[in-house]
Amino acid sequence: MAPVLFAELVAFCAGVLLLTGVLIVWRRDLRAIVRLLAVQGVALAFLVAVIGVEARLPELLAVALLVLVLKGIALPVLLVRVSGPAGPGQVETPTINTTASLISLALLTTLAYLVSQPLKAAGSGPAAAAVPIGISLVLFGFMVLASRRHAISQLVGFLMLDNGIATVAFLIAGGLPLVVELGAALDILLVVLVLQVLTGRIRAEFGDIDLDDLSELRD
Amino acid sequence: MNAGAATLAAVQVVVMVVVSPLLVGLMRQVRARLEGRVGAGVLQPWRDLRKLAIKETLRAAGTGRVSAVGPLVLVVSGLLVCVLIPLVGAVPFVSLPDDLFVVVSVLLVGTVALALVGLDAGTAFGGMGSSRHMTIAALVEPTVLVAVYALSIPVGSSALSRIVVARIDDPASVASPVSLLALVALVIAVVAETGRLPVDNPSTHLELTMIHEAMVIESSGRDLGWLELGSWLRLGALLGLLGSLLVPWGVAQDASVAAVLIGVVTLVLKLAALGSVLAAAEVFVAKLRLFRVPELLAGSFVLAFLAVTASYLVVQAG
Amino acid sequence: MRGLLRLMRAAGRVAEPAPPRPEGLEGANVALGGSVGVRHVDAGSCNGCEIEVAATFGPVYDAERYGAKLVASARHADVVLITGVVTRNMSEPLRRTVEATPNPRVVLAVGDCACSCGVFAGGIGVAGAAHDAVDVDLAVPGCPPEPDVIVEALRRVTRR
Amino acid sequence: MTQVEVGLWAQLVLALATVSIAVLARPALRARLAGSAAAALGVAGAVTGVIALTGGQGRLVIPLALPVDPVVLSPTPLGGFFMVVAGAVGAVAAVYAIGYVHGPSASSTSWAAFATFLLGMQLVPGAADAVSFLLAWELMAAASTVLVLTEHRERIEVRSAALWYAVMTHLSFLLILIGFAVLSAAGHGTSFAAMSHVDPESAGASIAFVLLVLGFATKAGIVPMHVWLPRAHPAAPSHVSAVMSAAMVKMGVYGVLLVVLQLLPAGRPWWGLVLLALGTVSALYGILQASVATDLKRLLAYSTTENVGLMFLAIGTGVLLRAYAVVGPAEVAAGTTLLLVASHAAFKTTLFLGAGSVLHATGVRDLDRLGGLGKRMPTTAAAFGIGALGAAALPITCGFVAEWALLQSLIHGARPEDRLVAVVMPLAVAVVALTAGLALMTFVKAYGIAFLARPRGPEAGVAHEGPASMRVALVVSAVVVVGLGLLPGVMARAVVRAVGLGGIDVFGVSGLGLPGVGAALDPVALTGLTLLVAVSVLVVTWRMARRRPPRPVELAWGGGGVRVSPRMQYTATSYAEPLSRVFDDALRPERDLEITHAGESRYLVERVQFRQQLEDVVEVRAYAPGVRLVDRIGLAARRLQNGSIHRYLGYSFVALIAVLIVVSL
Repeated sequence: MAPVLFAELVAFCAGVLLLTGVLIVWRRDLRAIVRLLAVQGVALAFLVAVIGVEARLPELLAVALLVLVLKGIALPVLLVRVSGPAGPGQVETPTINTTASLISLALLTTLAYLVSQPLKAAGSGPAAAAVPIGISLVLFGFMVLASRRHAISQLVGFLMLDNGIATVAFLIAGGLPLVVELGAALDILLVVLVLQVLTGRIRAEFGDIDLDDLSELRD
Repeated sequence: MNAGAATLAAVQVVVMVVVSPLLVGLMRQVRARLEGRVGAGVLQPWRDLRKLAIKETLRAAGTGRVSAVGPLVLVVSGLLVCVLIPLVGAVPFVSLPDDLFVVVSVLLVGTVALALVGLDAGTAFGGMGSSRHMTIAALVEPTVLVAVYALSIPVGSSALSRIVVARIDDPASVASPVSLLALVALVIAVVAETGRLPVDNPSTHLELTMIHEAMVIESSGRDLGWLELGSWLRLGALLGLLGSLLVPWGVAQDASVAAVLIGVVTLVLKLAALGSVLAAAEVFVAKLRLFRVPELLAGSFVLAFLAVTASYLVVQAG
Repeated sequence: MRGLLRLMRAAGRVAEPAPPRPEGLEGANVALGGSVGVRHVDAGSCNGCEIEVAATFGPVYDAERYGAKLVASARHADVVLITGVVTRNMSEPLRRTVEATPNPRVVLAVGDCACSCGVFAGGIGVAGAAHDAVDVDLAVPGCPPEPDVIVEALRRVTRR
Repeated sequence: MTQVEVGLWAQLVLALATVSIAVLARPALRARLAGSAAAALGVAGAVTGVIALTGGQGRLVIPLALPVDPVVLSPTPLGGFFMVVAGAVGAVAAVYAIGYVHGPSASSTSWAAFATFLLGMQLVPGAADAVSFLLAWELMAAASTVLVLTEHRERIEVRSAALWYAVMTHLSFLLILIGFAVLSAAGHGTSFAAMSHVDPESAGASIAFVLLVLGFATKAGIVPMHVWLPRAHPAAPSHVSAVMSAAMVKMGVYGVLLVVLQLLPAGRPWWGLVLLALGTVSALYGILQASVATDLKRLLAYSTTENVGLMFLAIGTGVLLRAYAVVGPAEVAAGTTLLLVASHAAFKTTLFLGAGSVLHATGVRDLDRLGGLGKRMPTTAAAFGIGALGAAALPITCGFVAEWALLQSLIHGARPEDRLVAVVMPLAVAVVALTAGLALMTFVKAYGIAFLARPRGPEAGVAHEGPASMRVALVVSAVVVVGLGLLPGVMARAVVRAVGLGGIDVFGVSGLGLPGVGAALDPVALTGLTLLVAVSVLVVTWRMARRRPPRPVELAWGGGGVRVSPRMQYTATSYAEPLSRVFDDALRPERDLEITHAGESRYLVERVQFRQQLEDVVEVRAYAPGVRLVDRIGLAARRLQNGSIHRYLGYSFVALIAVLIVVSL
């Protein structure tokens, strides 16, 4: 694959990842967020595939397929089912208002750029240049996790965090060894299942799955 | 050496036992004459003692052995102080230096005995007198120790006899600011310790103002006799100490008959002079409120402390 | 200070010359030998006698010169000097005070009230005269008695 | 195996024996068996101490399973002196405990803890290096905490007292640990020998000195770290508080002496001043609080603070004078510390055992409800009286000899050429004098109110003397108080060998001579003179008593009042009231007066209620704010954790960013 094409494809995928990250933070509607997460999963899979082709590593293509199936399709479907019969129609009121969170996104991205110098030195070529995007995805995921009230959006934040880590891994070292990748995937699956039980229990208790009700549980 | 000290000690005890009641008699007589009264005569204390000897001794049910033993301890401590303090002669026992702290401790044994007799009576007056007496004794002790400490610095030893002998050899030190400050502090301390006027009024009848009298209120007959004699001995000994420090000449430095005779005569004269001056001063002074007494004692302590620091300046300059 | 000194020198001796010595009271007090502690008990007096007793121990009559002395506690006393009629409340304390005085002791009743109830005879609060409560050795009549009569009674006890 | 090693082994075996007896023996026999075994342990300790004191060498290495190096025991003469003191006190207290223990204090745990406690106090002076010293120190602390807790089920305040005690003891352990660490770092080795090569002028030495002195001062109960002492002593059973006050507190003094004499001998002048300052403040403050205390054991505990203050004052004088090359009085001052240690151990044991038997007989510690025990408990009254004489430093007791020596060293220590010493010495004399005066007042009050006149409460009326073992222990300790007072020569020899300096030796038959200062004291001669003088008085009194025997009378003279009831007598509070008024600003008594008027008129009073509360000013001013501050920090910390997930996630988010920033720097 021509290096220029490779660079452009990598940049394109990174751009899509970053865009979906920003949109997830921006949007309030849960259904839209889950769809954006699915898009992010597909973009990640495509990125992995591109790297696999560039580095001529067949197993990377297998991993890309795994990522596509897991993050592109399986998890979003699970999320939709988890959000219950009413469907993820509710609107989320995050703890930080939208403008403040967008501005903090900008700050986090600059921070990601500043911080990723040592990581960039580890990688080489255009892939390494996209590492800050991965890190900013991680920071976005964390912010969503910390600032959203709704169980589902917290889950989305957690998954975005995981996507960010996977992106960085793939960009630098051509992907994690398969075993680690599988392990990480299983963990995420477990987390989702636990959260599914948790949200079911919260709904039975409080009627809706707003995590702030949990704070009444202290003495 | 001890033989000389023994004779001097014996002489001192005999003289003080005879003289101290007369001293008190003289003080009452001086005071009476200044108040225009005729007064009961100098021998009245001896008549009191003789009467108390034949009077009946009553022991209340609540009191224990302390009411009987206490007066004896007070008299014995009074006699011991008369032995230890250089009154007639300044020749100490070899094995028993009349050290400042030993003398003060023997005095304090008497104070404690008197306080316990007061407490054992089991009445409100006894407890009140004993509590006030011990409070004042506790506050007086720093003054006494620091004052005699100031006098001991030029001499280099805290044995009273060596201080007196050193003052005889060096008359200038008697008039030095150090000894004047120390002696004024010592006078206030002696007045407080023996319960004379500014601190305690010996001839009061109002129980609530008493300190010394309140402790002996329950004792009668023989006990009261010993308590009175013990207190008079302490007063005589302390005034004798003041006399020996203020006017050291005449204190015998060896046990020869002539020196002892001179010693006895000068002692009696000194006691008479000091006693009448004290009695005369008492006429002009009213009793201090009990909680103003600590201020007086604090003042006397500051004088003693200044004496110590002054003695350094003098020694430096000298 | 200077004023007091001048006053002392001007006053000089205030006490009057001592009258001749009366003959002593017989009985156990012979051994007192010129030293007598007087414990004054006001058993219900109108204070007339108190003023005279105070004058007795004052500078002019000066009972101290004969060896008498006011003392605070009955334990130290040889003479219990009772003034005033014995009221109901004071009869028990009076009896206790005389009993608390060690022997040999003399009970001296001063004033008509103490000797024979005087003007208060028959009063509702009155328990009687001194001799009804305790046995009286010496009595000094008069309402109030002159200080020199009290001094003369005291001298019979001190024998000086 | 030298004699010292045999002695040490004997102690270890006896301790194990006592513990096993305590656990296995039937309750009826336990007290007697465990008590005698503990007494044997004490005696063994004392004997080993004597051998070590008289120059016996010995080194015992006990390998421990822990990866830390083994416990090394080789007592120096100084250590030997303290082993004698701790052993003797332990033995007397064990004998006393046989008769005294009842209820929880007779349980197997408390006997086992008592044995470990005695063993710990023997190992501390015997330790030869920092590690074994700290192990023994912790053993002693742990055992004594258990003992303080014995009666926690019966009285609630015992728990808070034990808490205070445990916290303060381990605060002192921490300070000592750091101090030894600094020293061993400077001296390149944890053994005391290695540490003694540290140059005293270096900064490390000064830091270590301050840490070690603060640590040992906390254990010794020096103001302002004394707060646990008046709480722990009333809480612990009497035989334990006797051992704690007479022996355990001395381990703090031993520590300071160890630092000043062995580890950093040529100290700097300001070291002496620090010790002097601590000593004077503790002596004055301790005796002031003791003079107004009404709880008998609290009074004795504060008097321990005073005596330890005097010991620190003596050590401080020694260091200060040696720093200014005034050798004579400096040696006397160092020797005087050990005289004070021995005399305080003797009379404080007597006093605490006496207080214990009063508590055993009446169940009451409050002086205001005692009284008239002299006739009902003659042995305790006599022993407590002798102990009180010792504490008040009156003649023919060991307290008098020690205080006399202290004053001699202070009086002769003043050298005009140095301005600082010239001012400090007279101040020290004044403080010692005022302390002696107040001690006099305190013990006249303690003895007079508890044992004389009439019982003020119902419990004191039915008091009776304790069992034989308590009386034996009381008599033995009282005899020691008078014995050491009459024959101080015995102590002089031991002190000279323990301190390794001159300054004190035997004078005449058994008197105490201070050649360095040119003073001497022979109590036997003083007693002889007293008897000679007293003979004439006794003969006169005997003749008069025969002619006119005293007549018993039913009522005391209370101003002719009809009912002279025991409640009209002076109590401990009223006895100390003038003092609390004189030292008002130091004691800060809280007084409140409630007058309820009858009806509306201001002049008719229905009821007047006066309440006086004497708090420990140091505790109220320093510790209470400290505890409140810690509470506030605790509350603030609780707000951090308020159950909101977002807040927790926010913390980790901030942490992640911080890490990233730091990594990139």
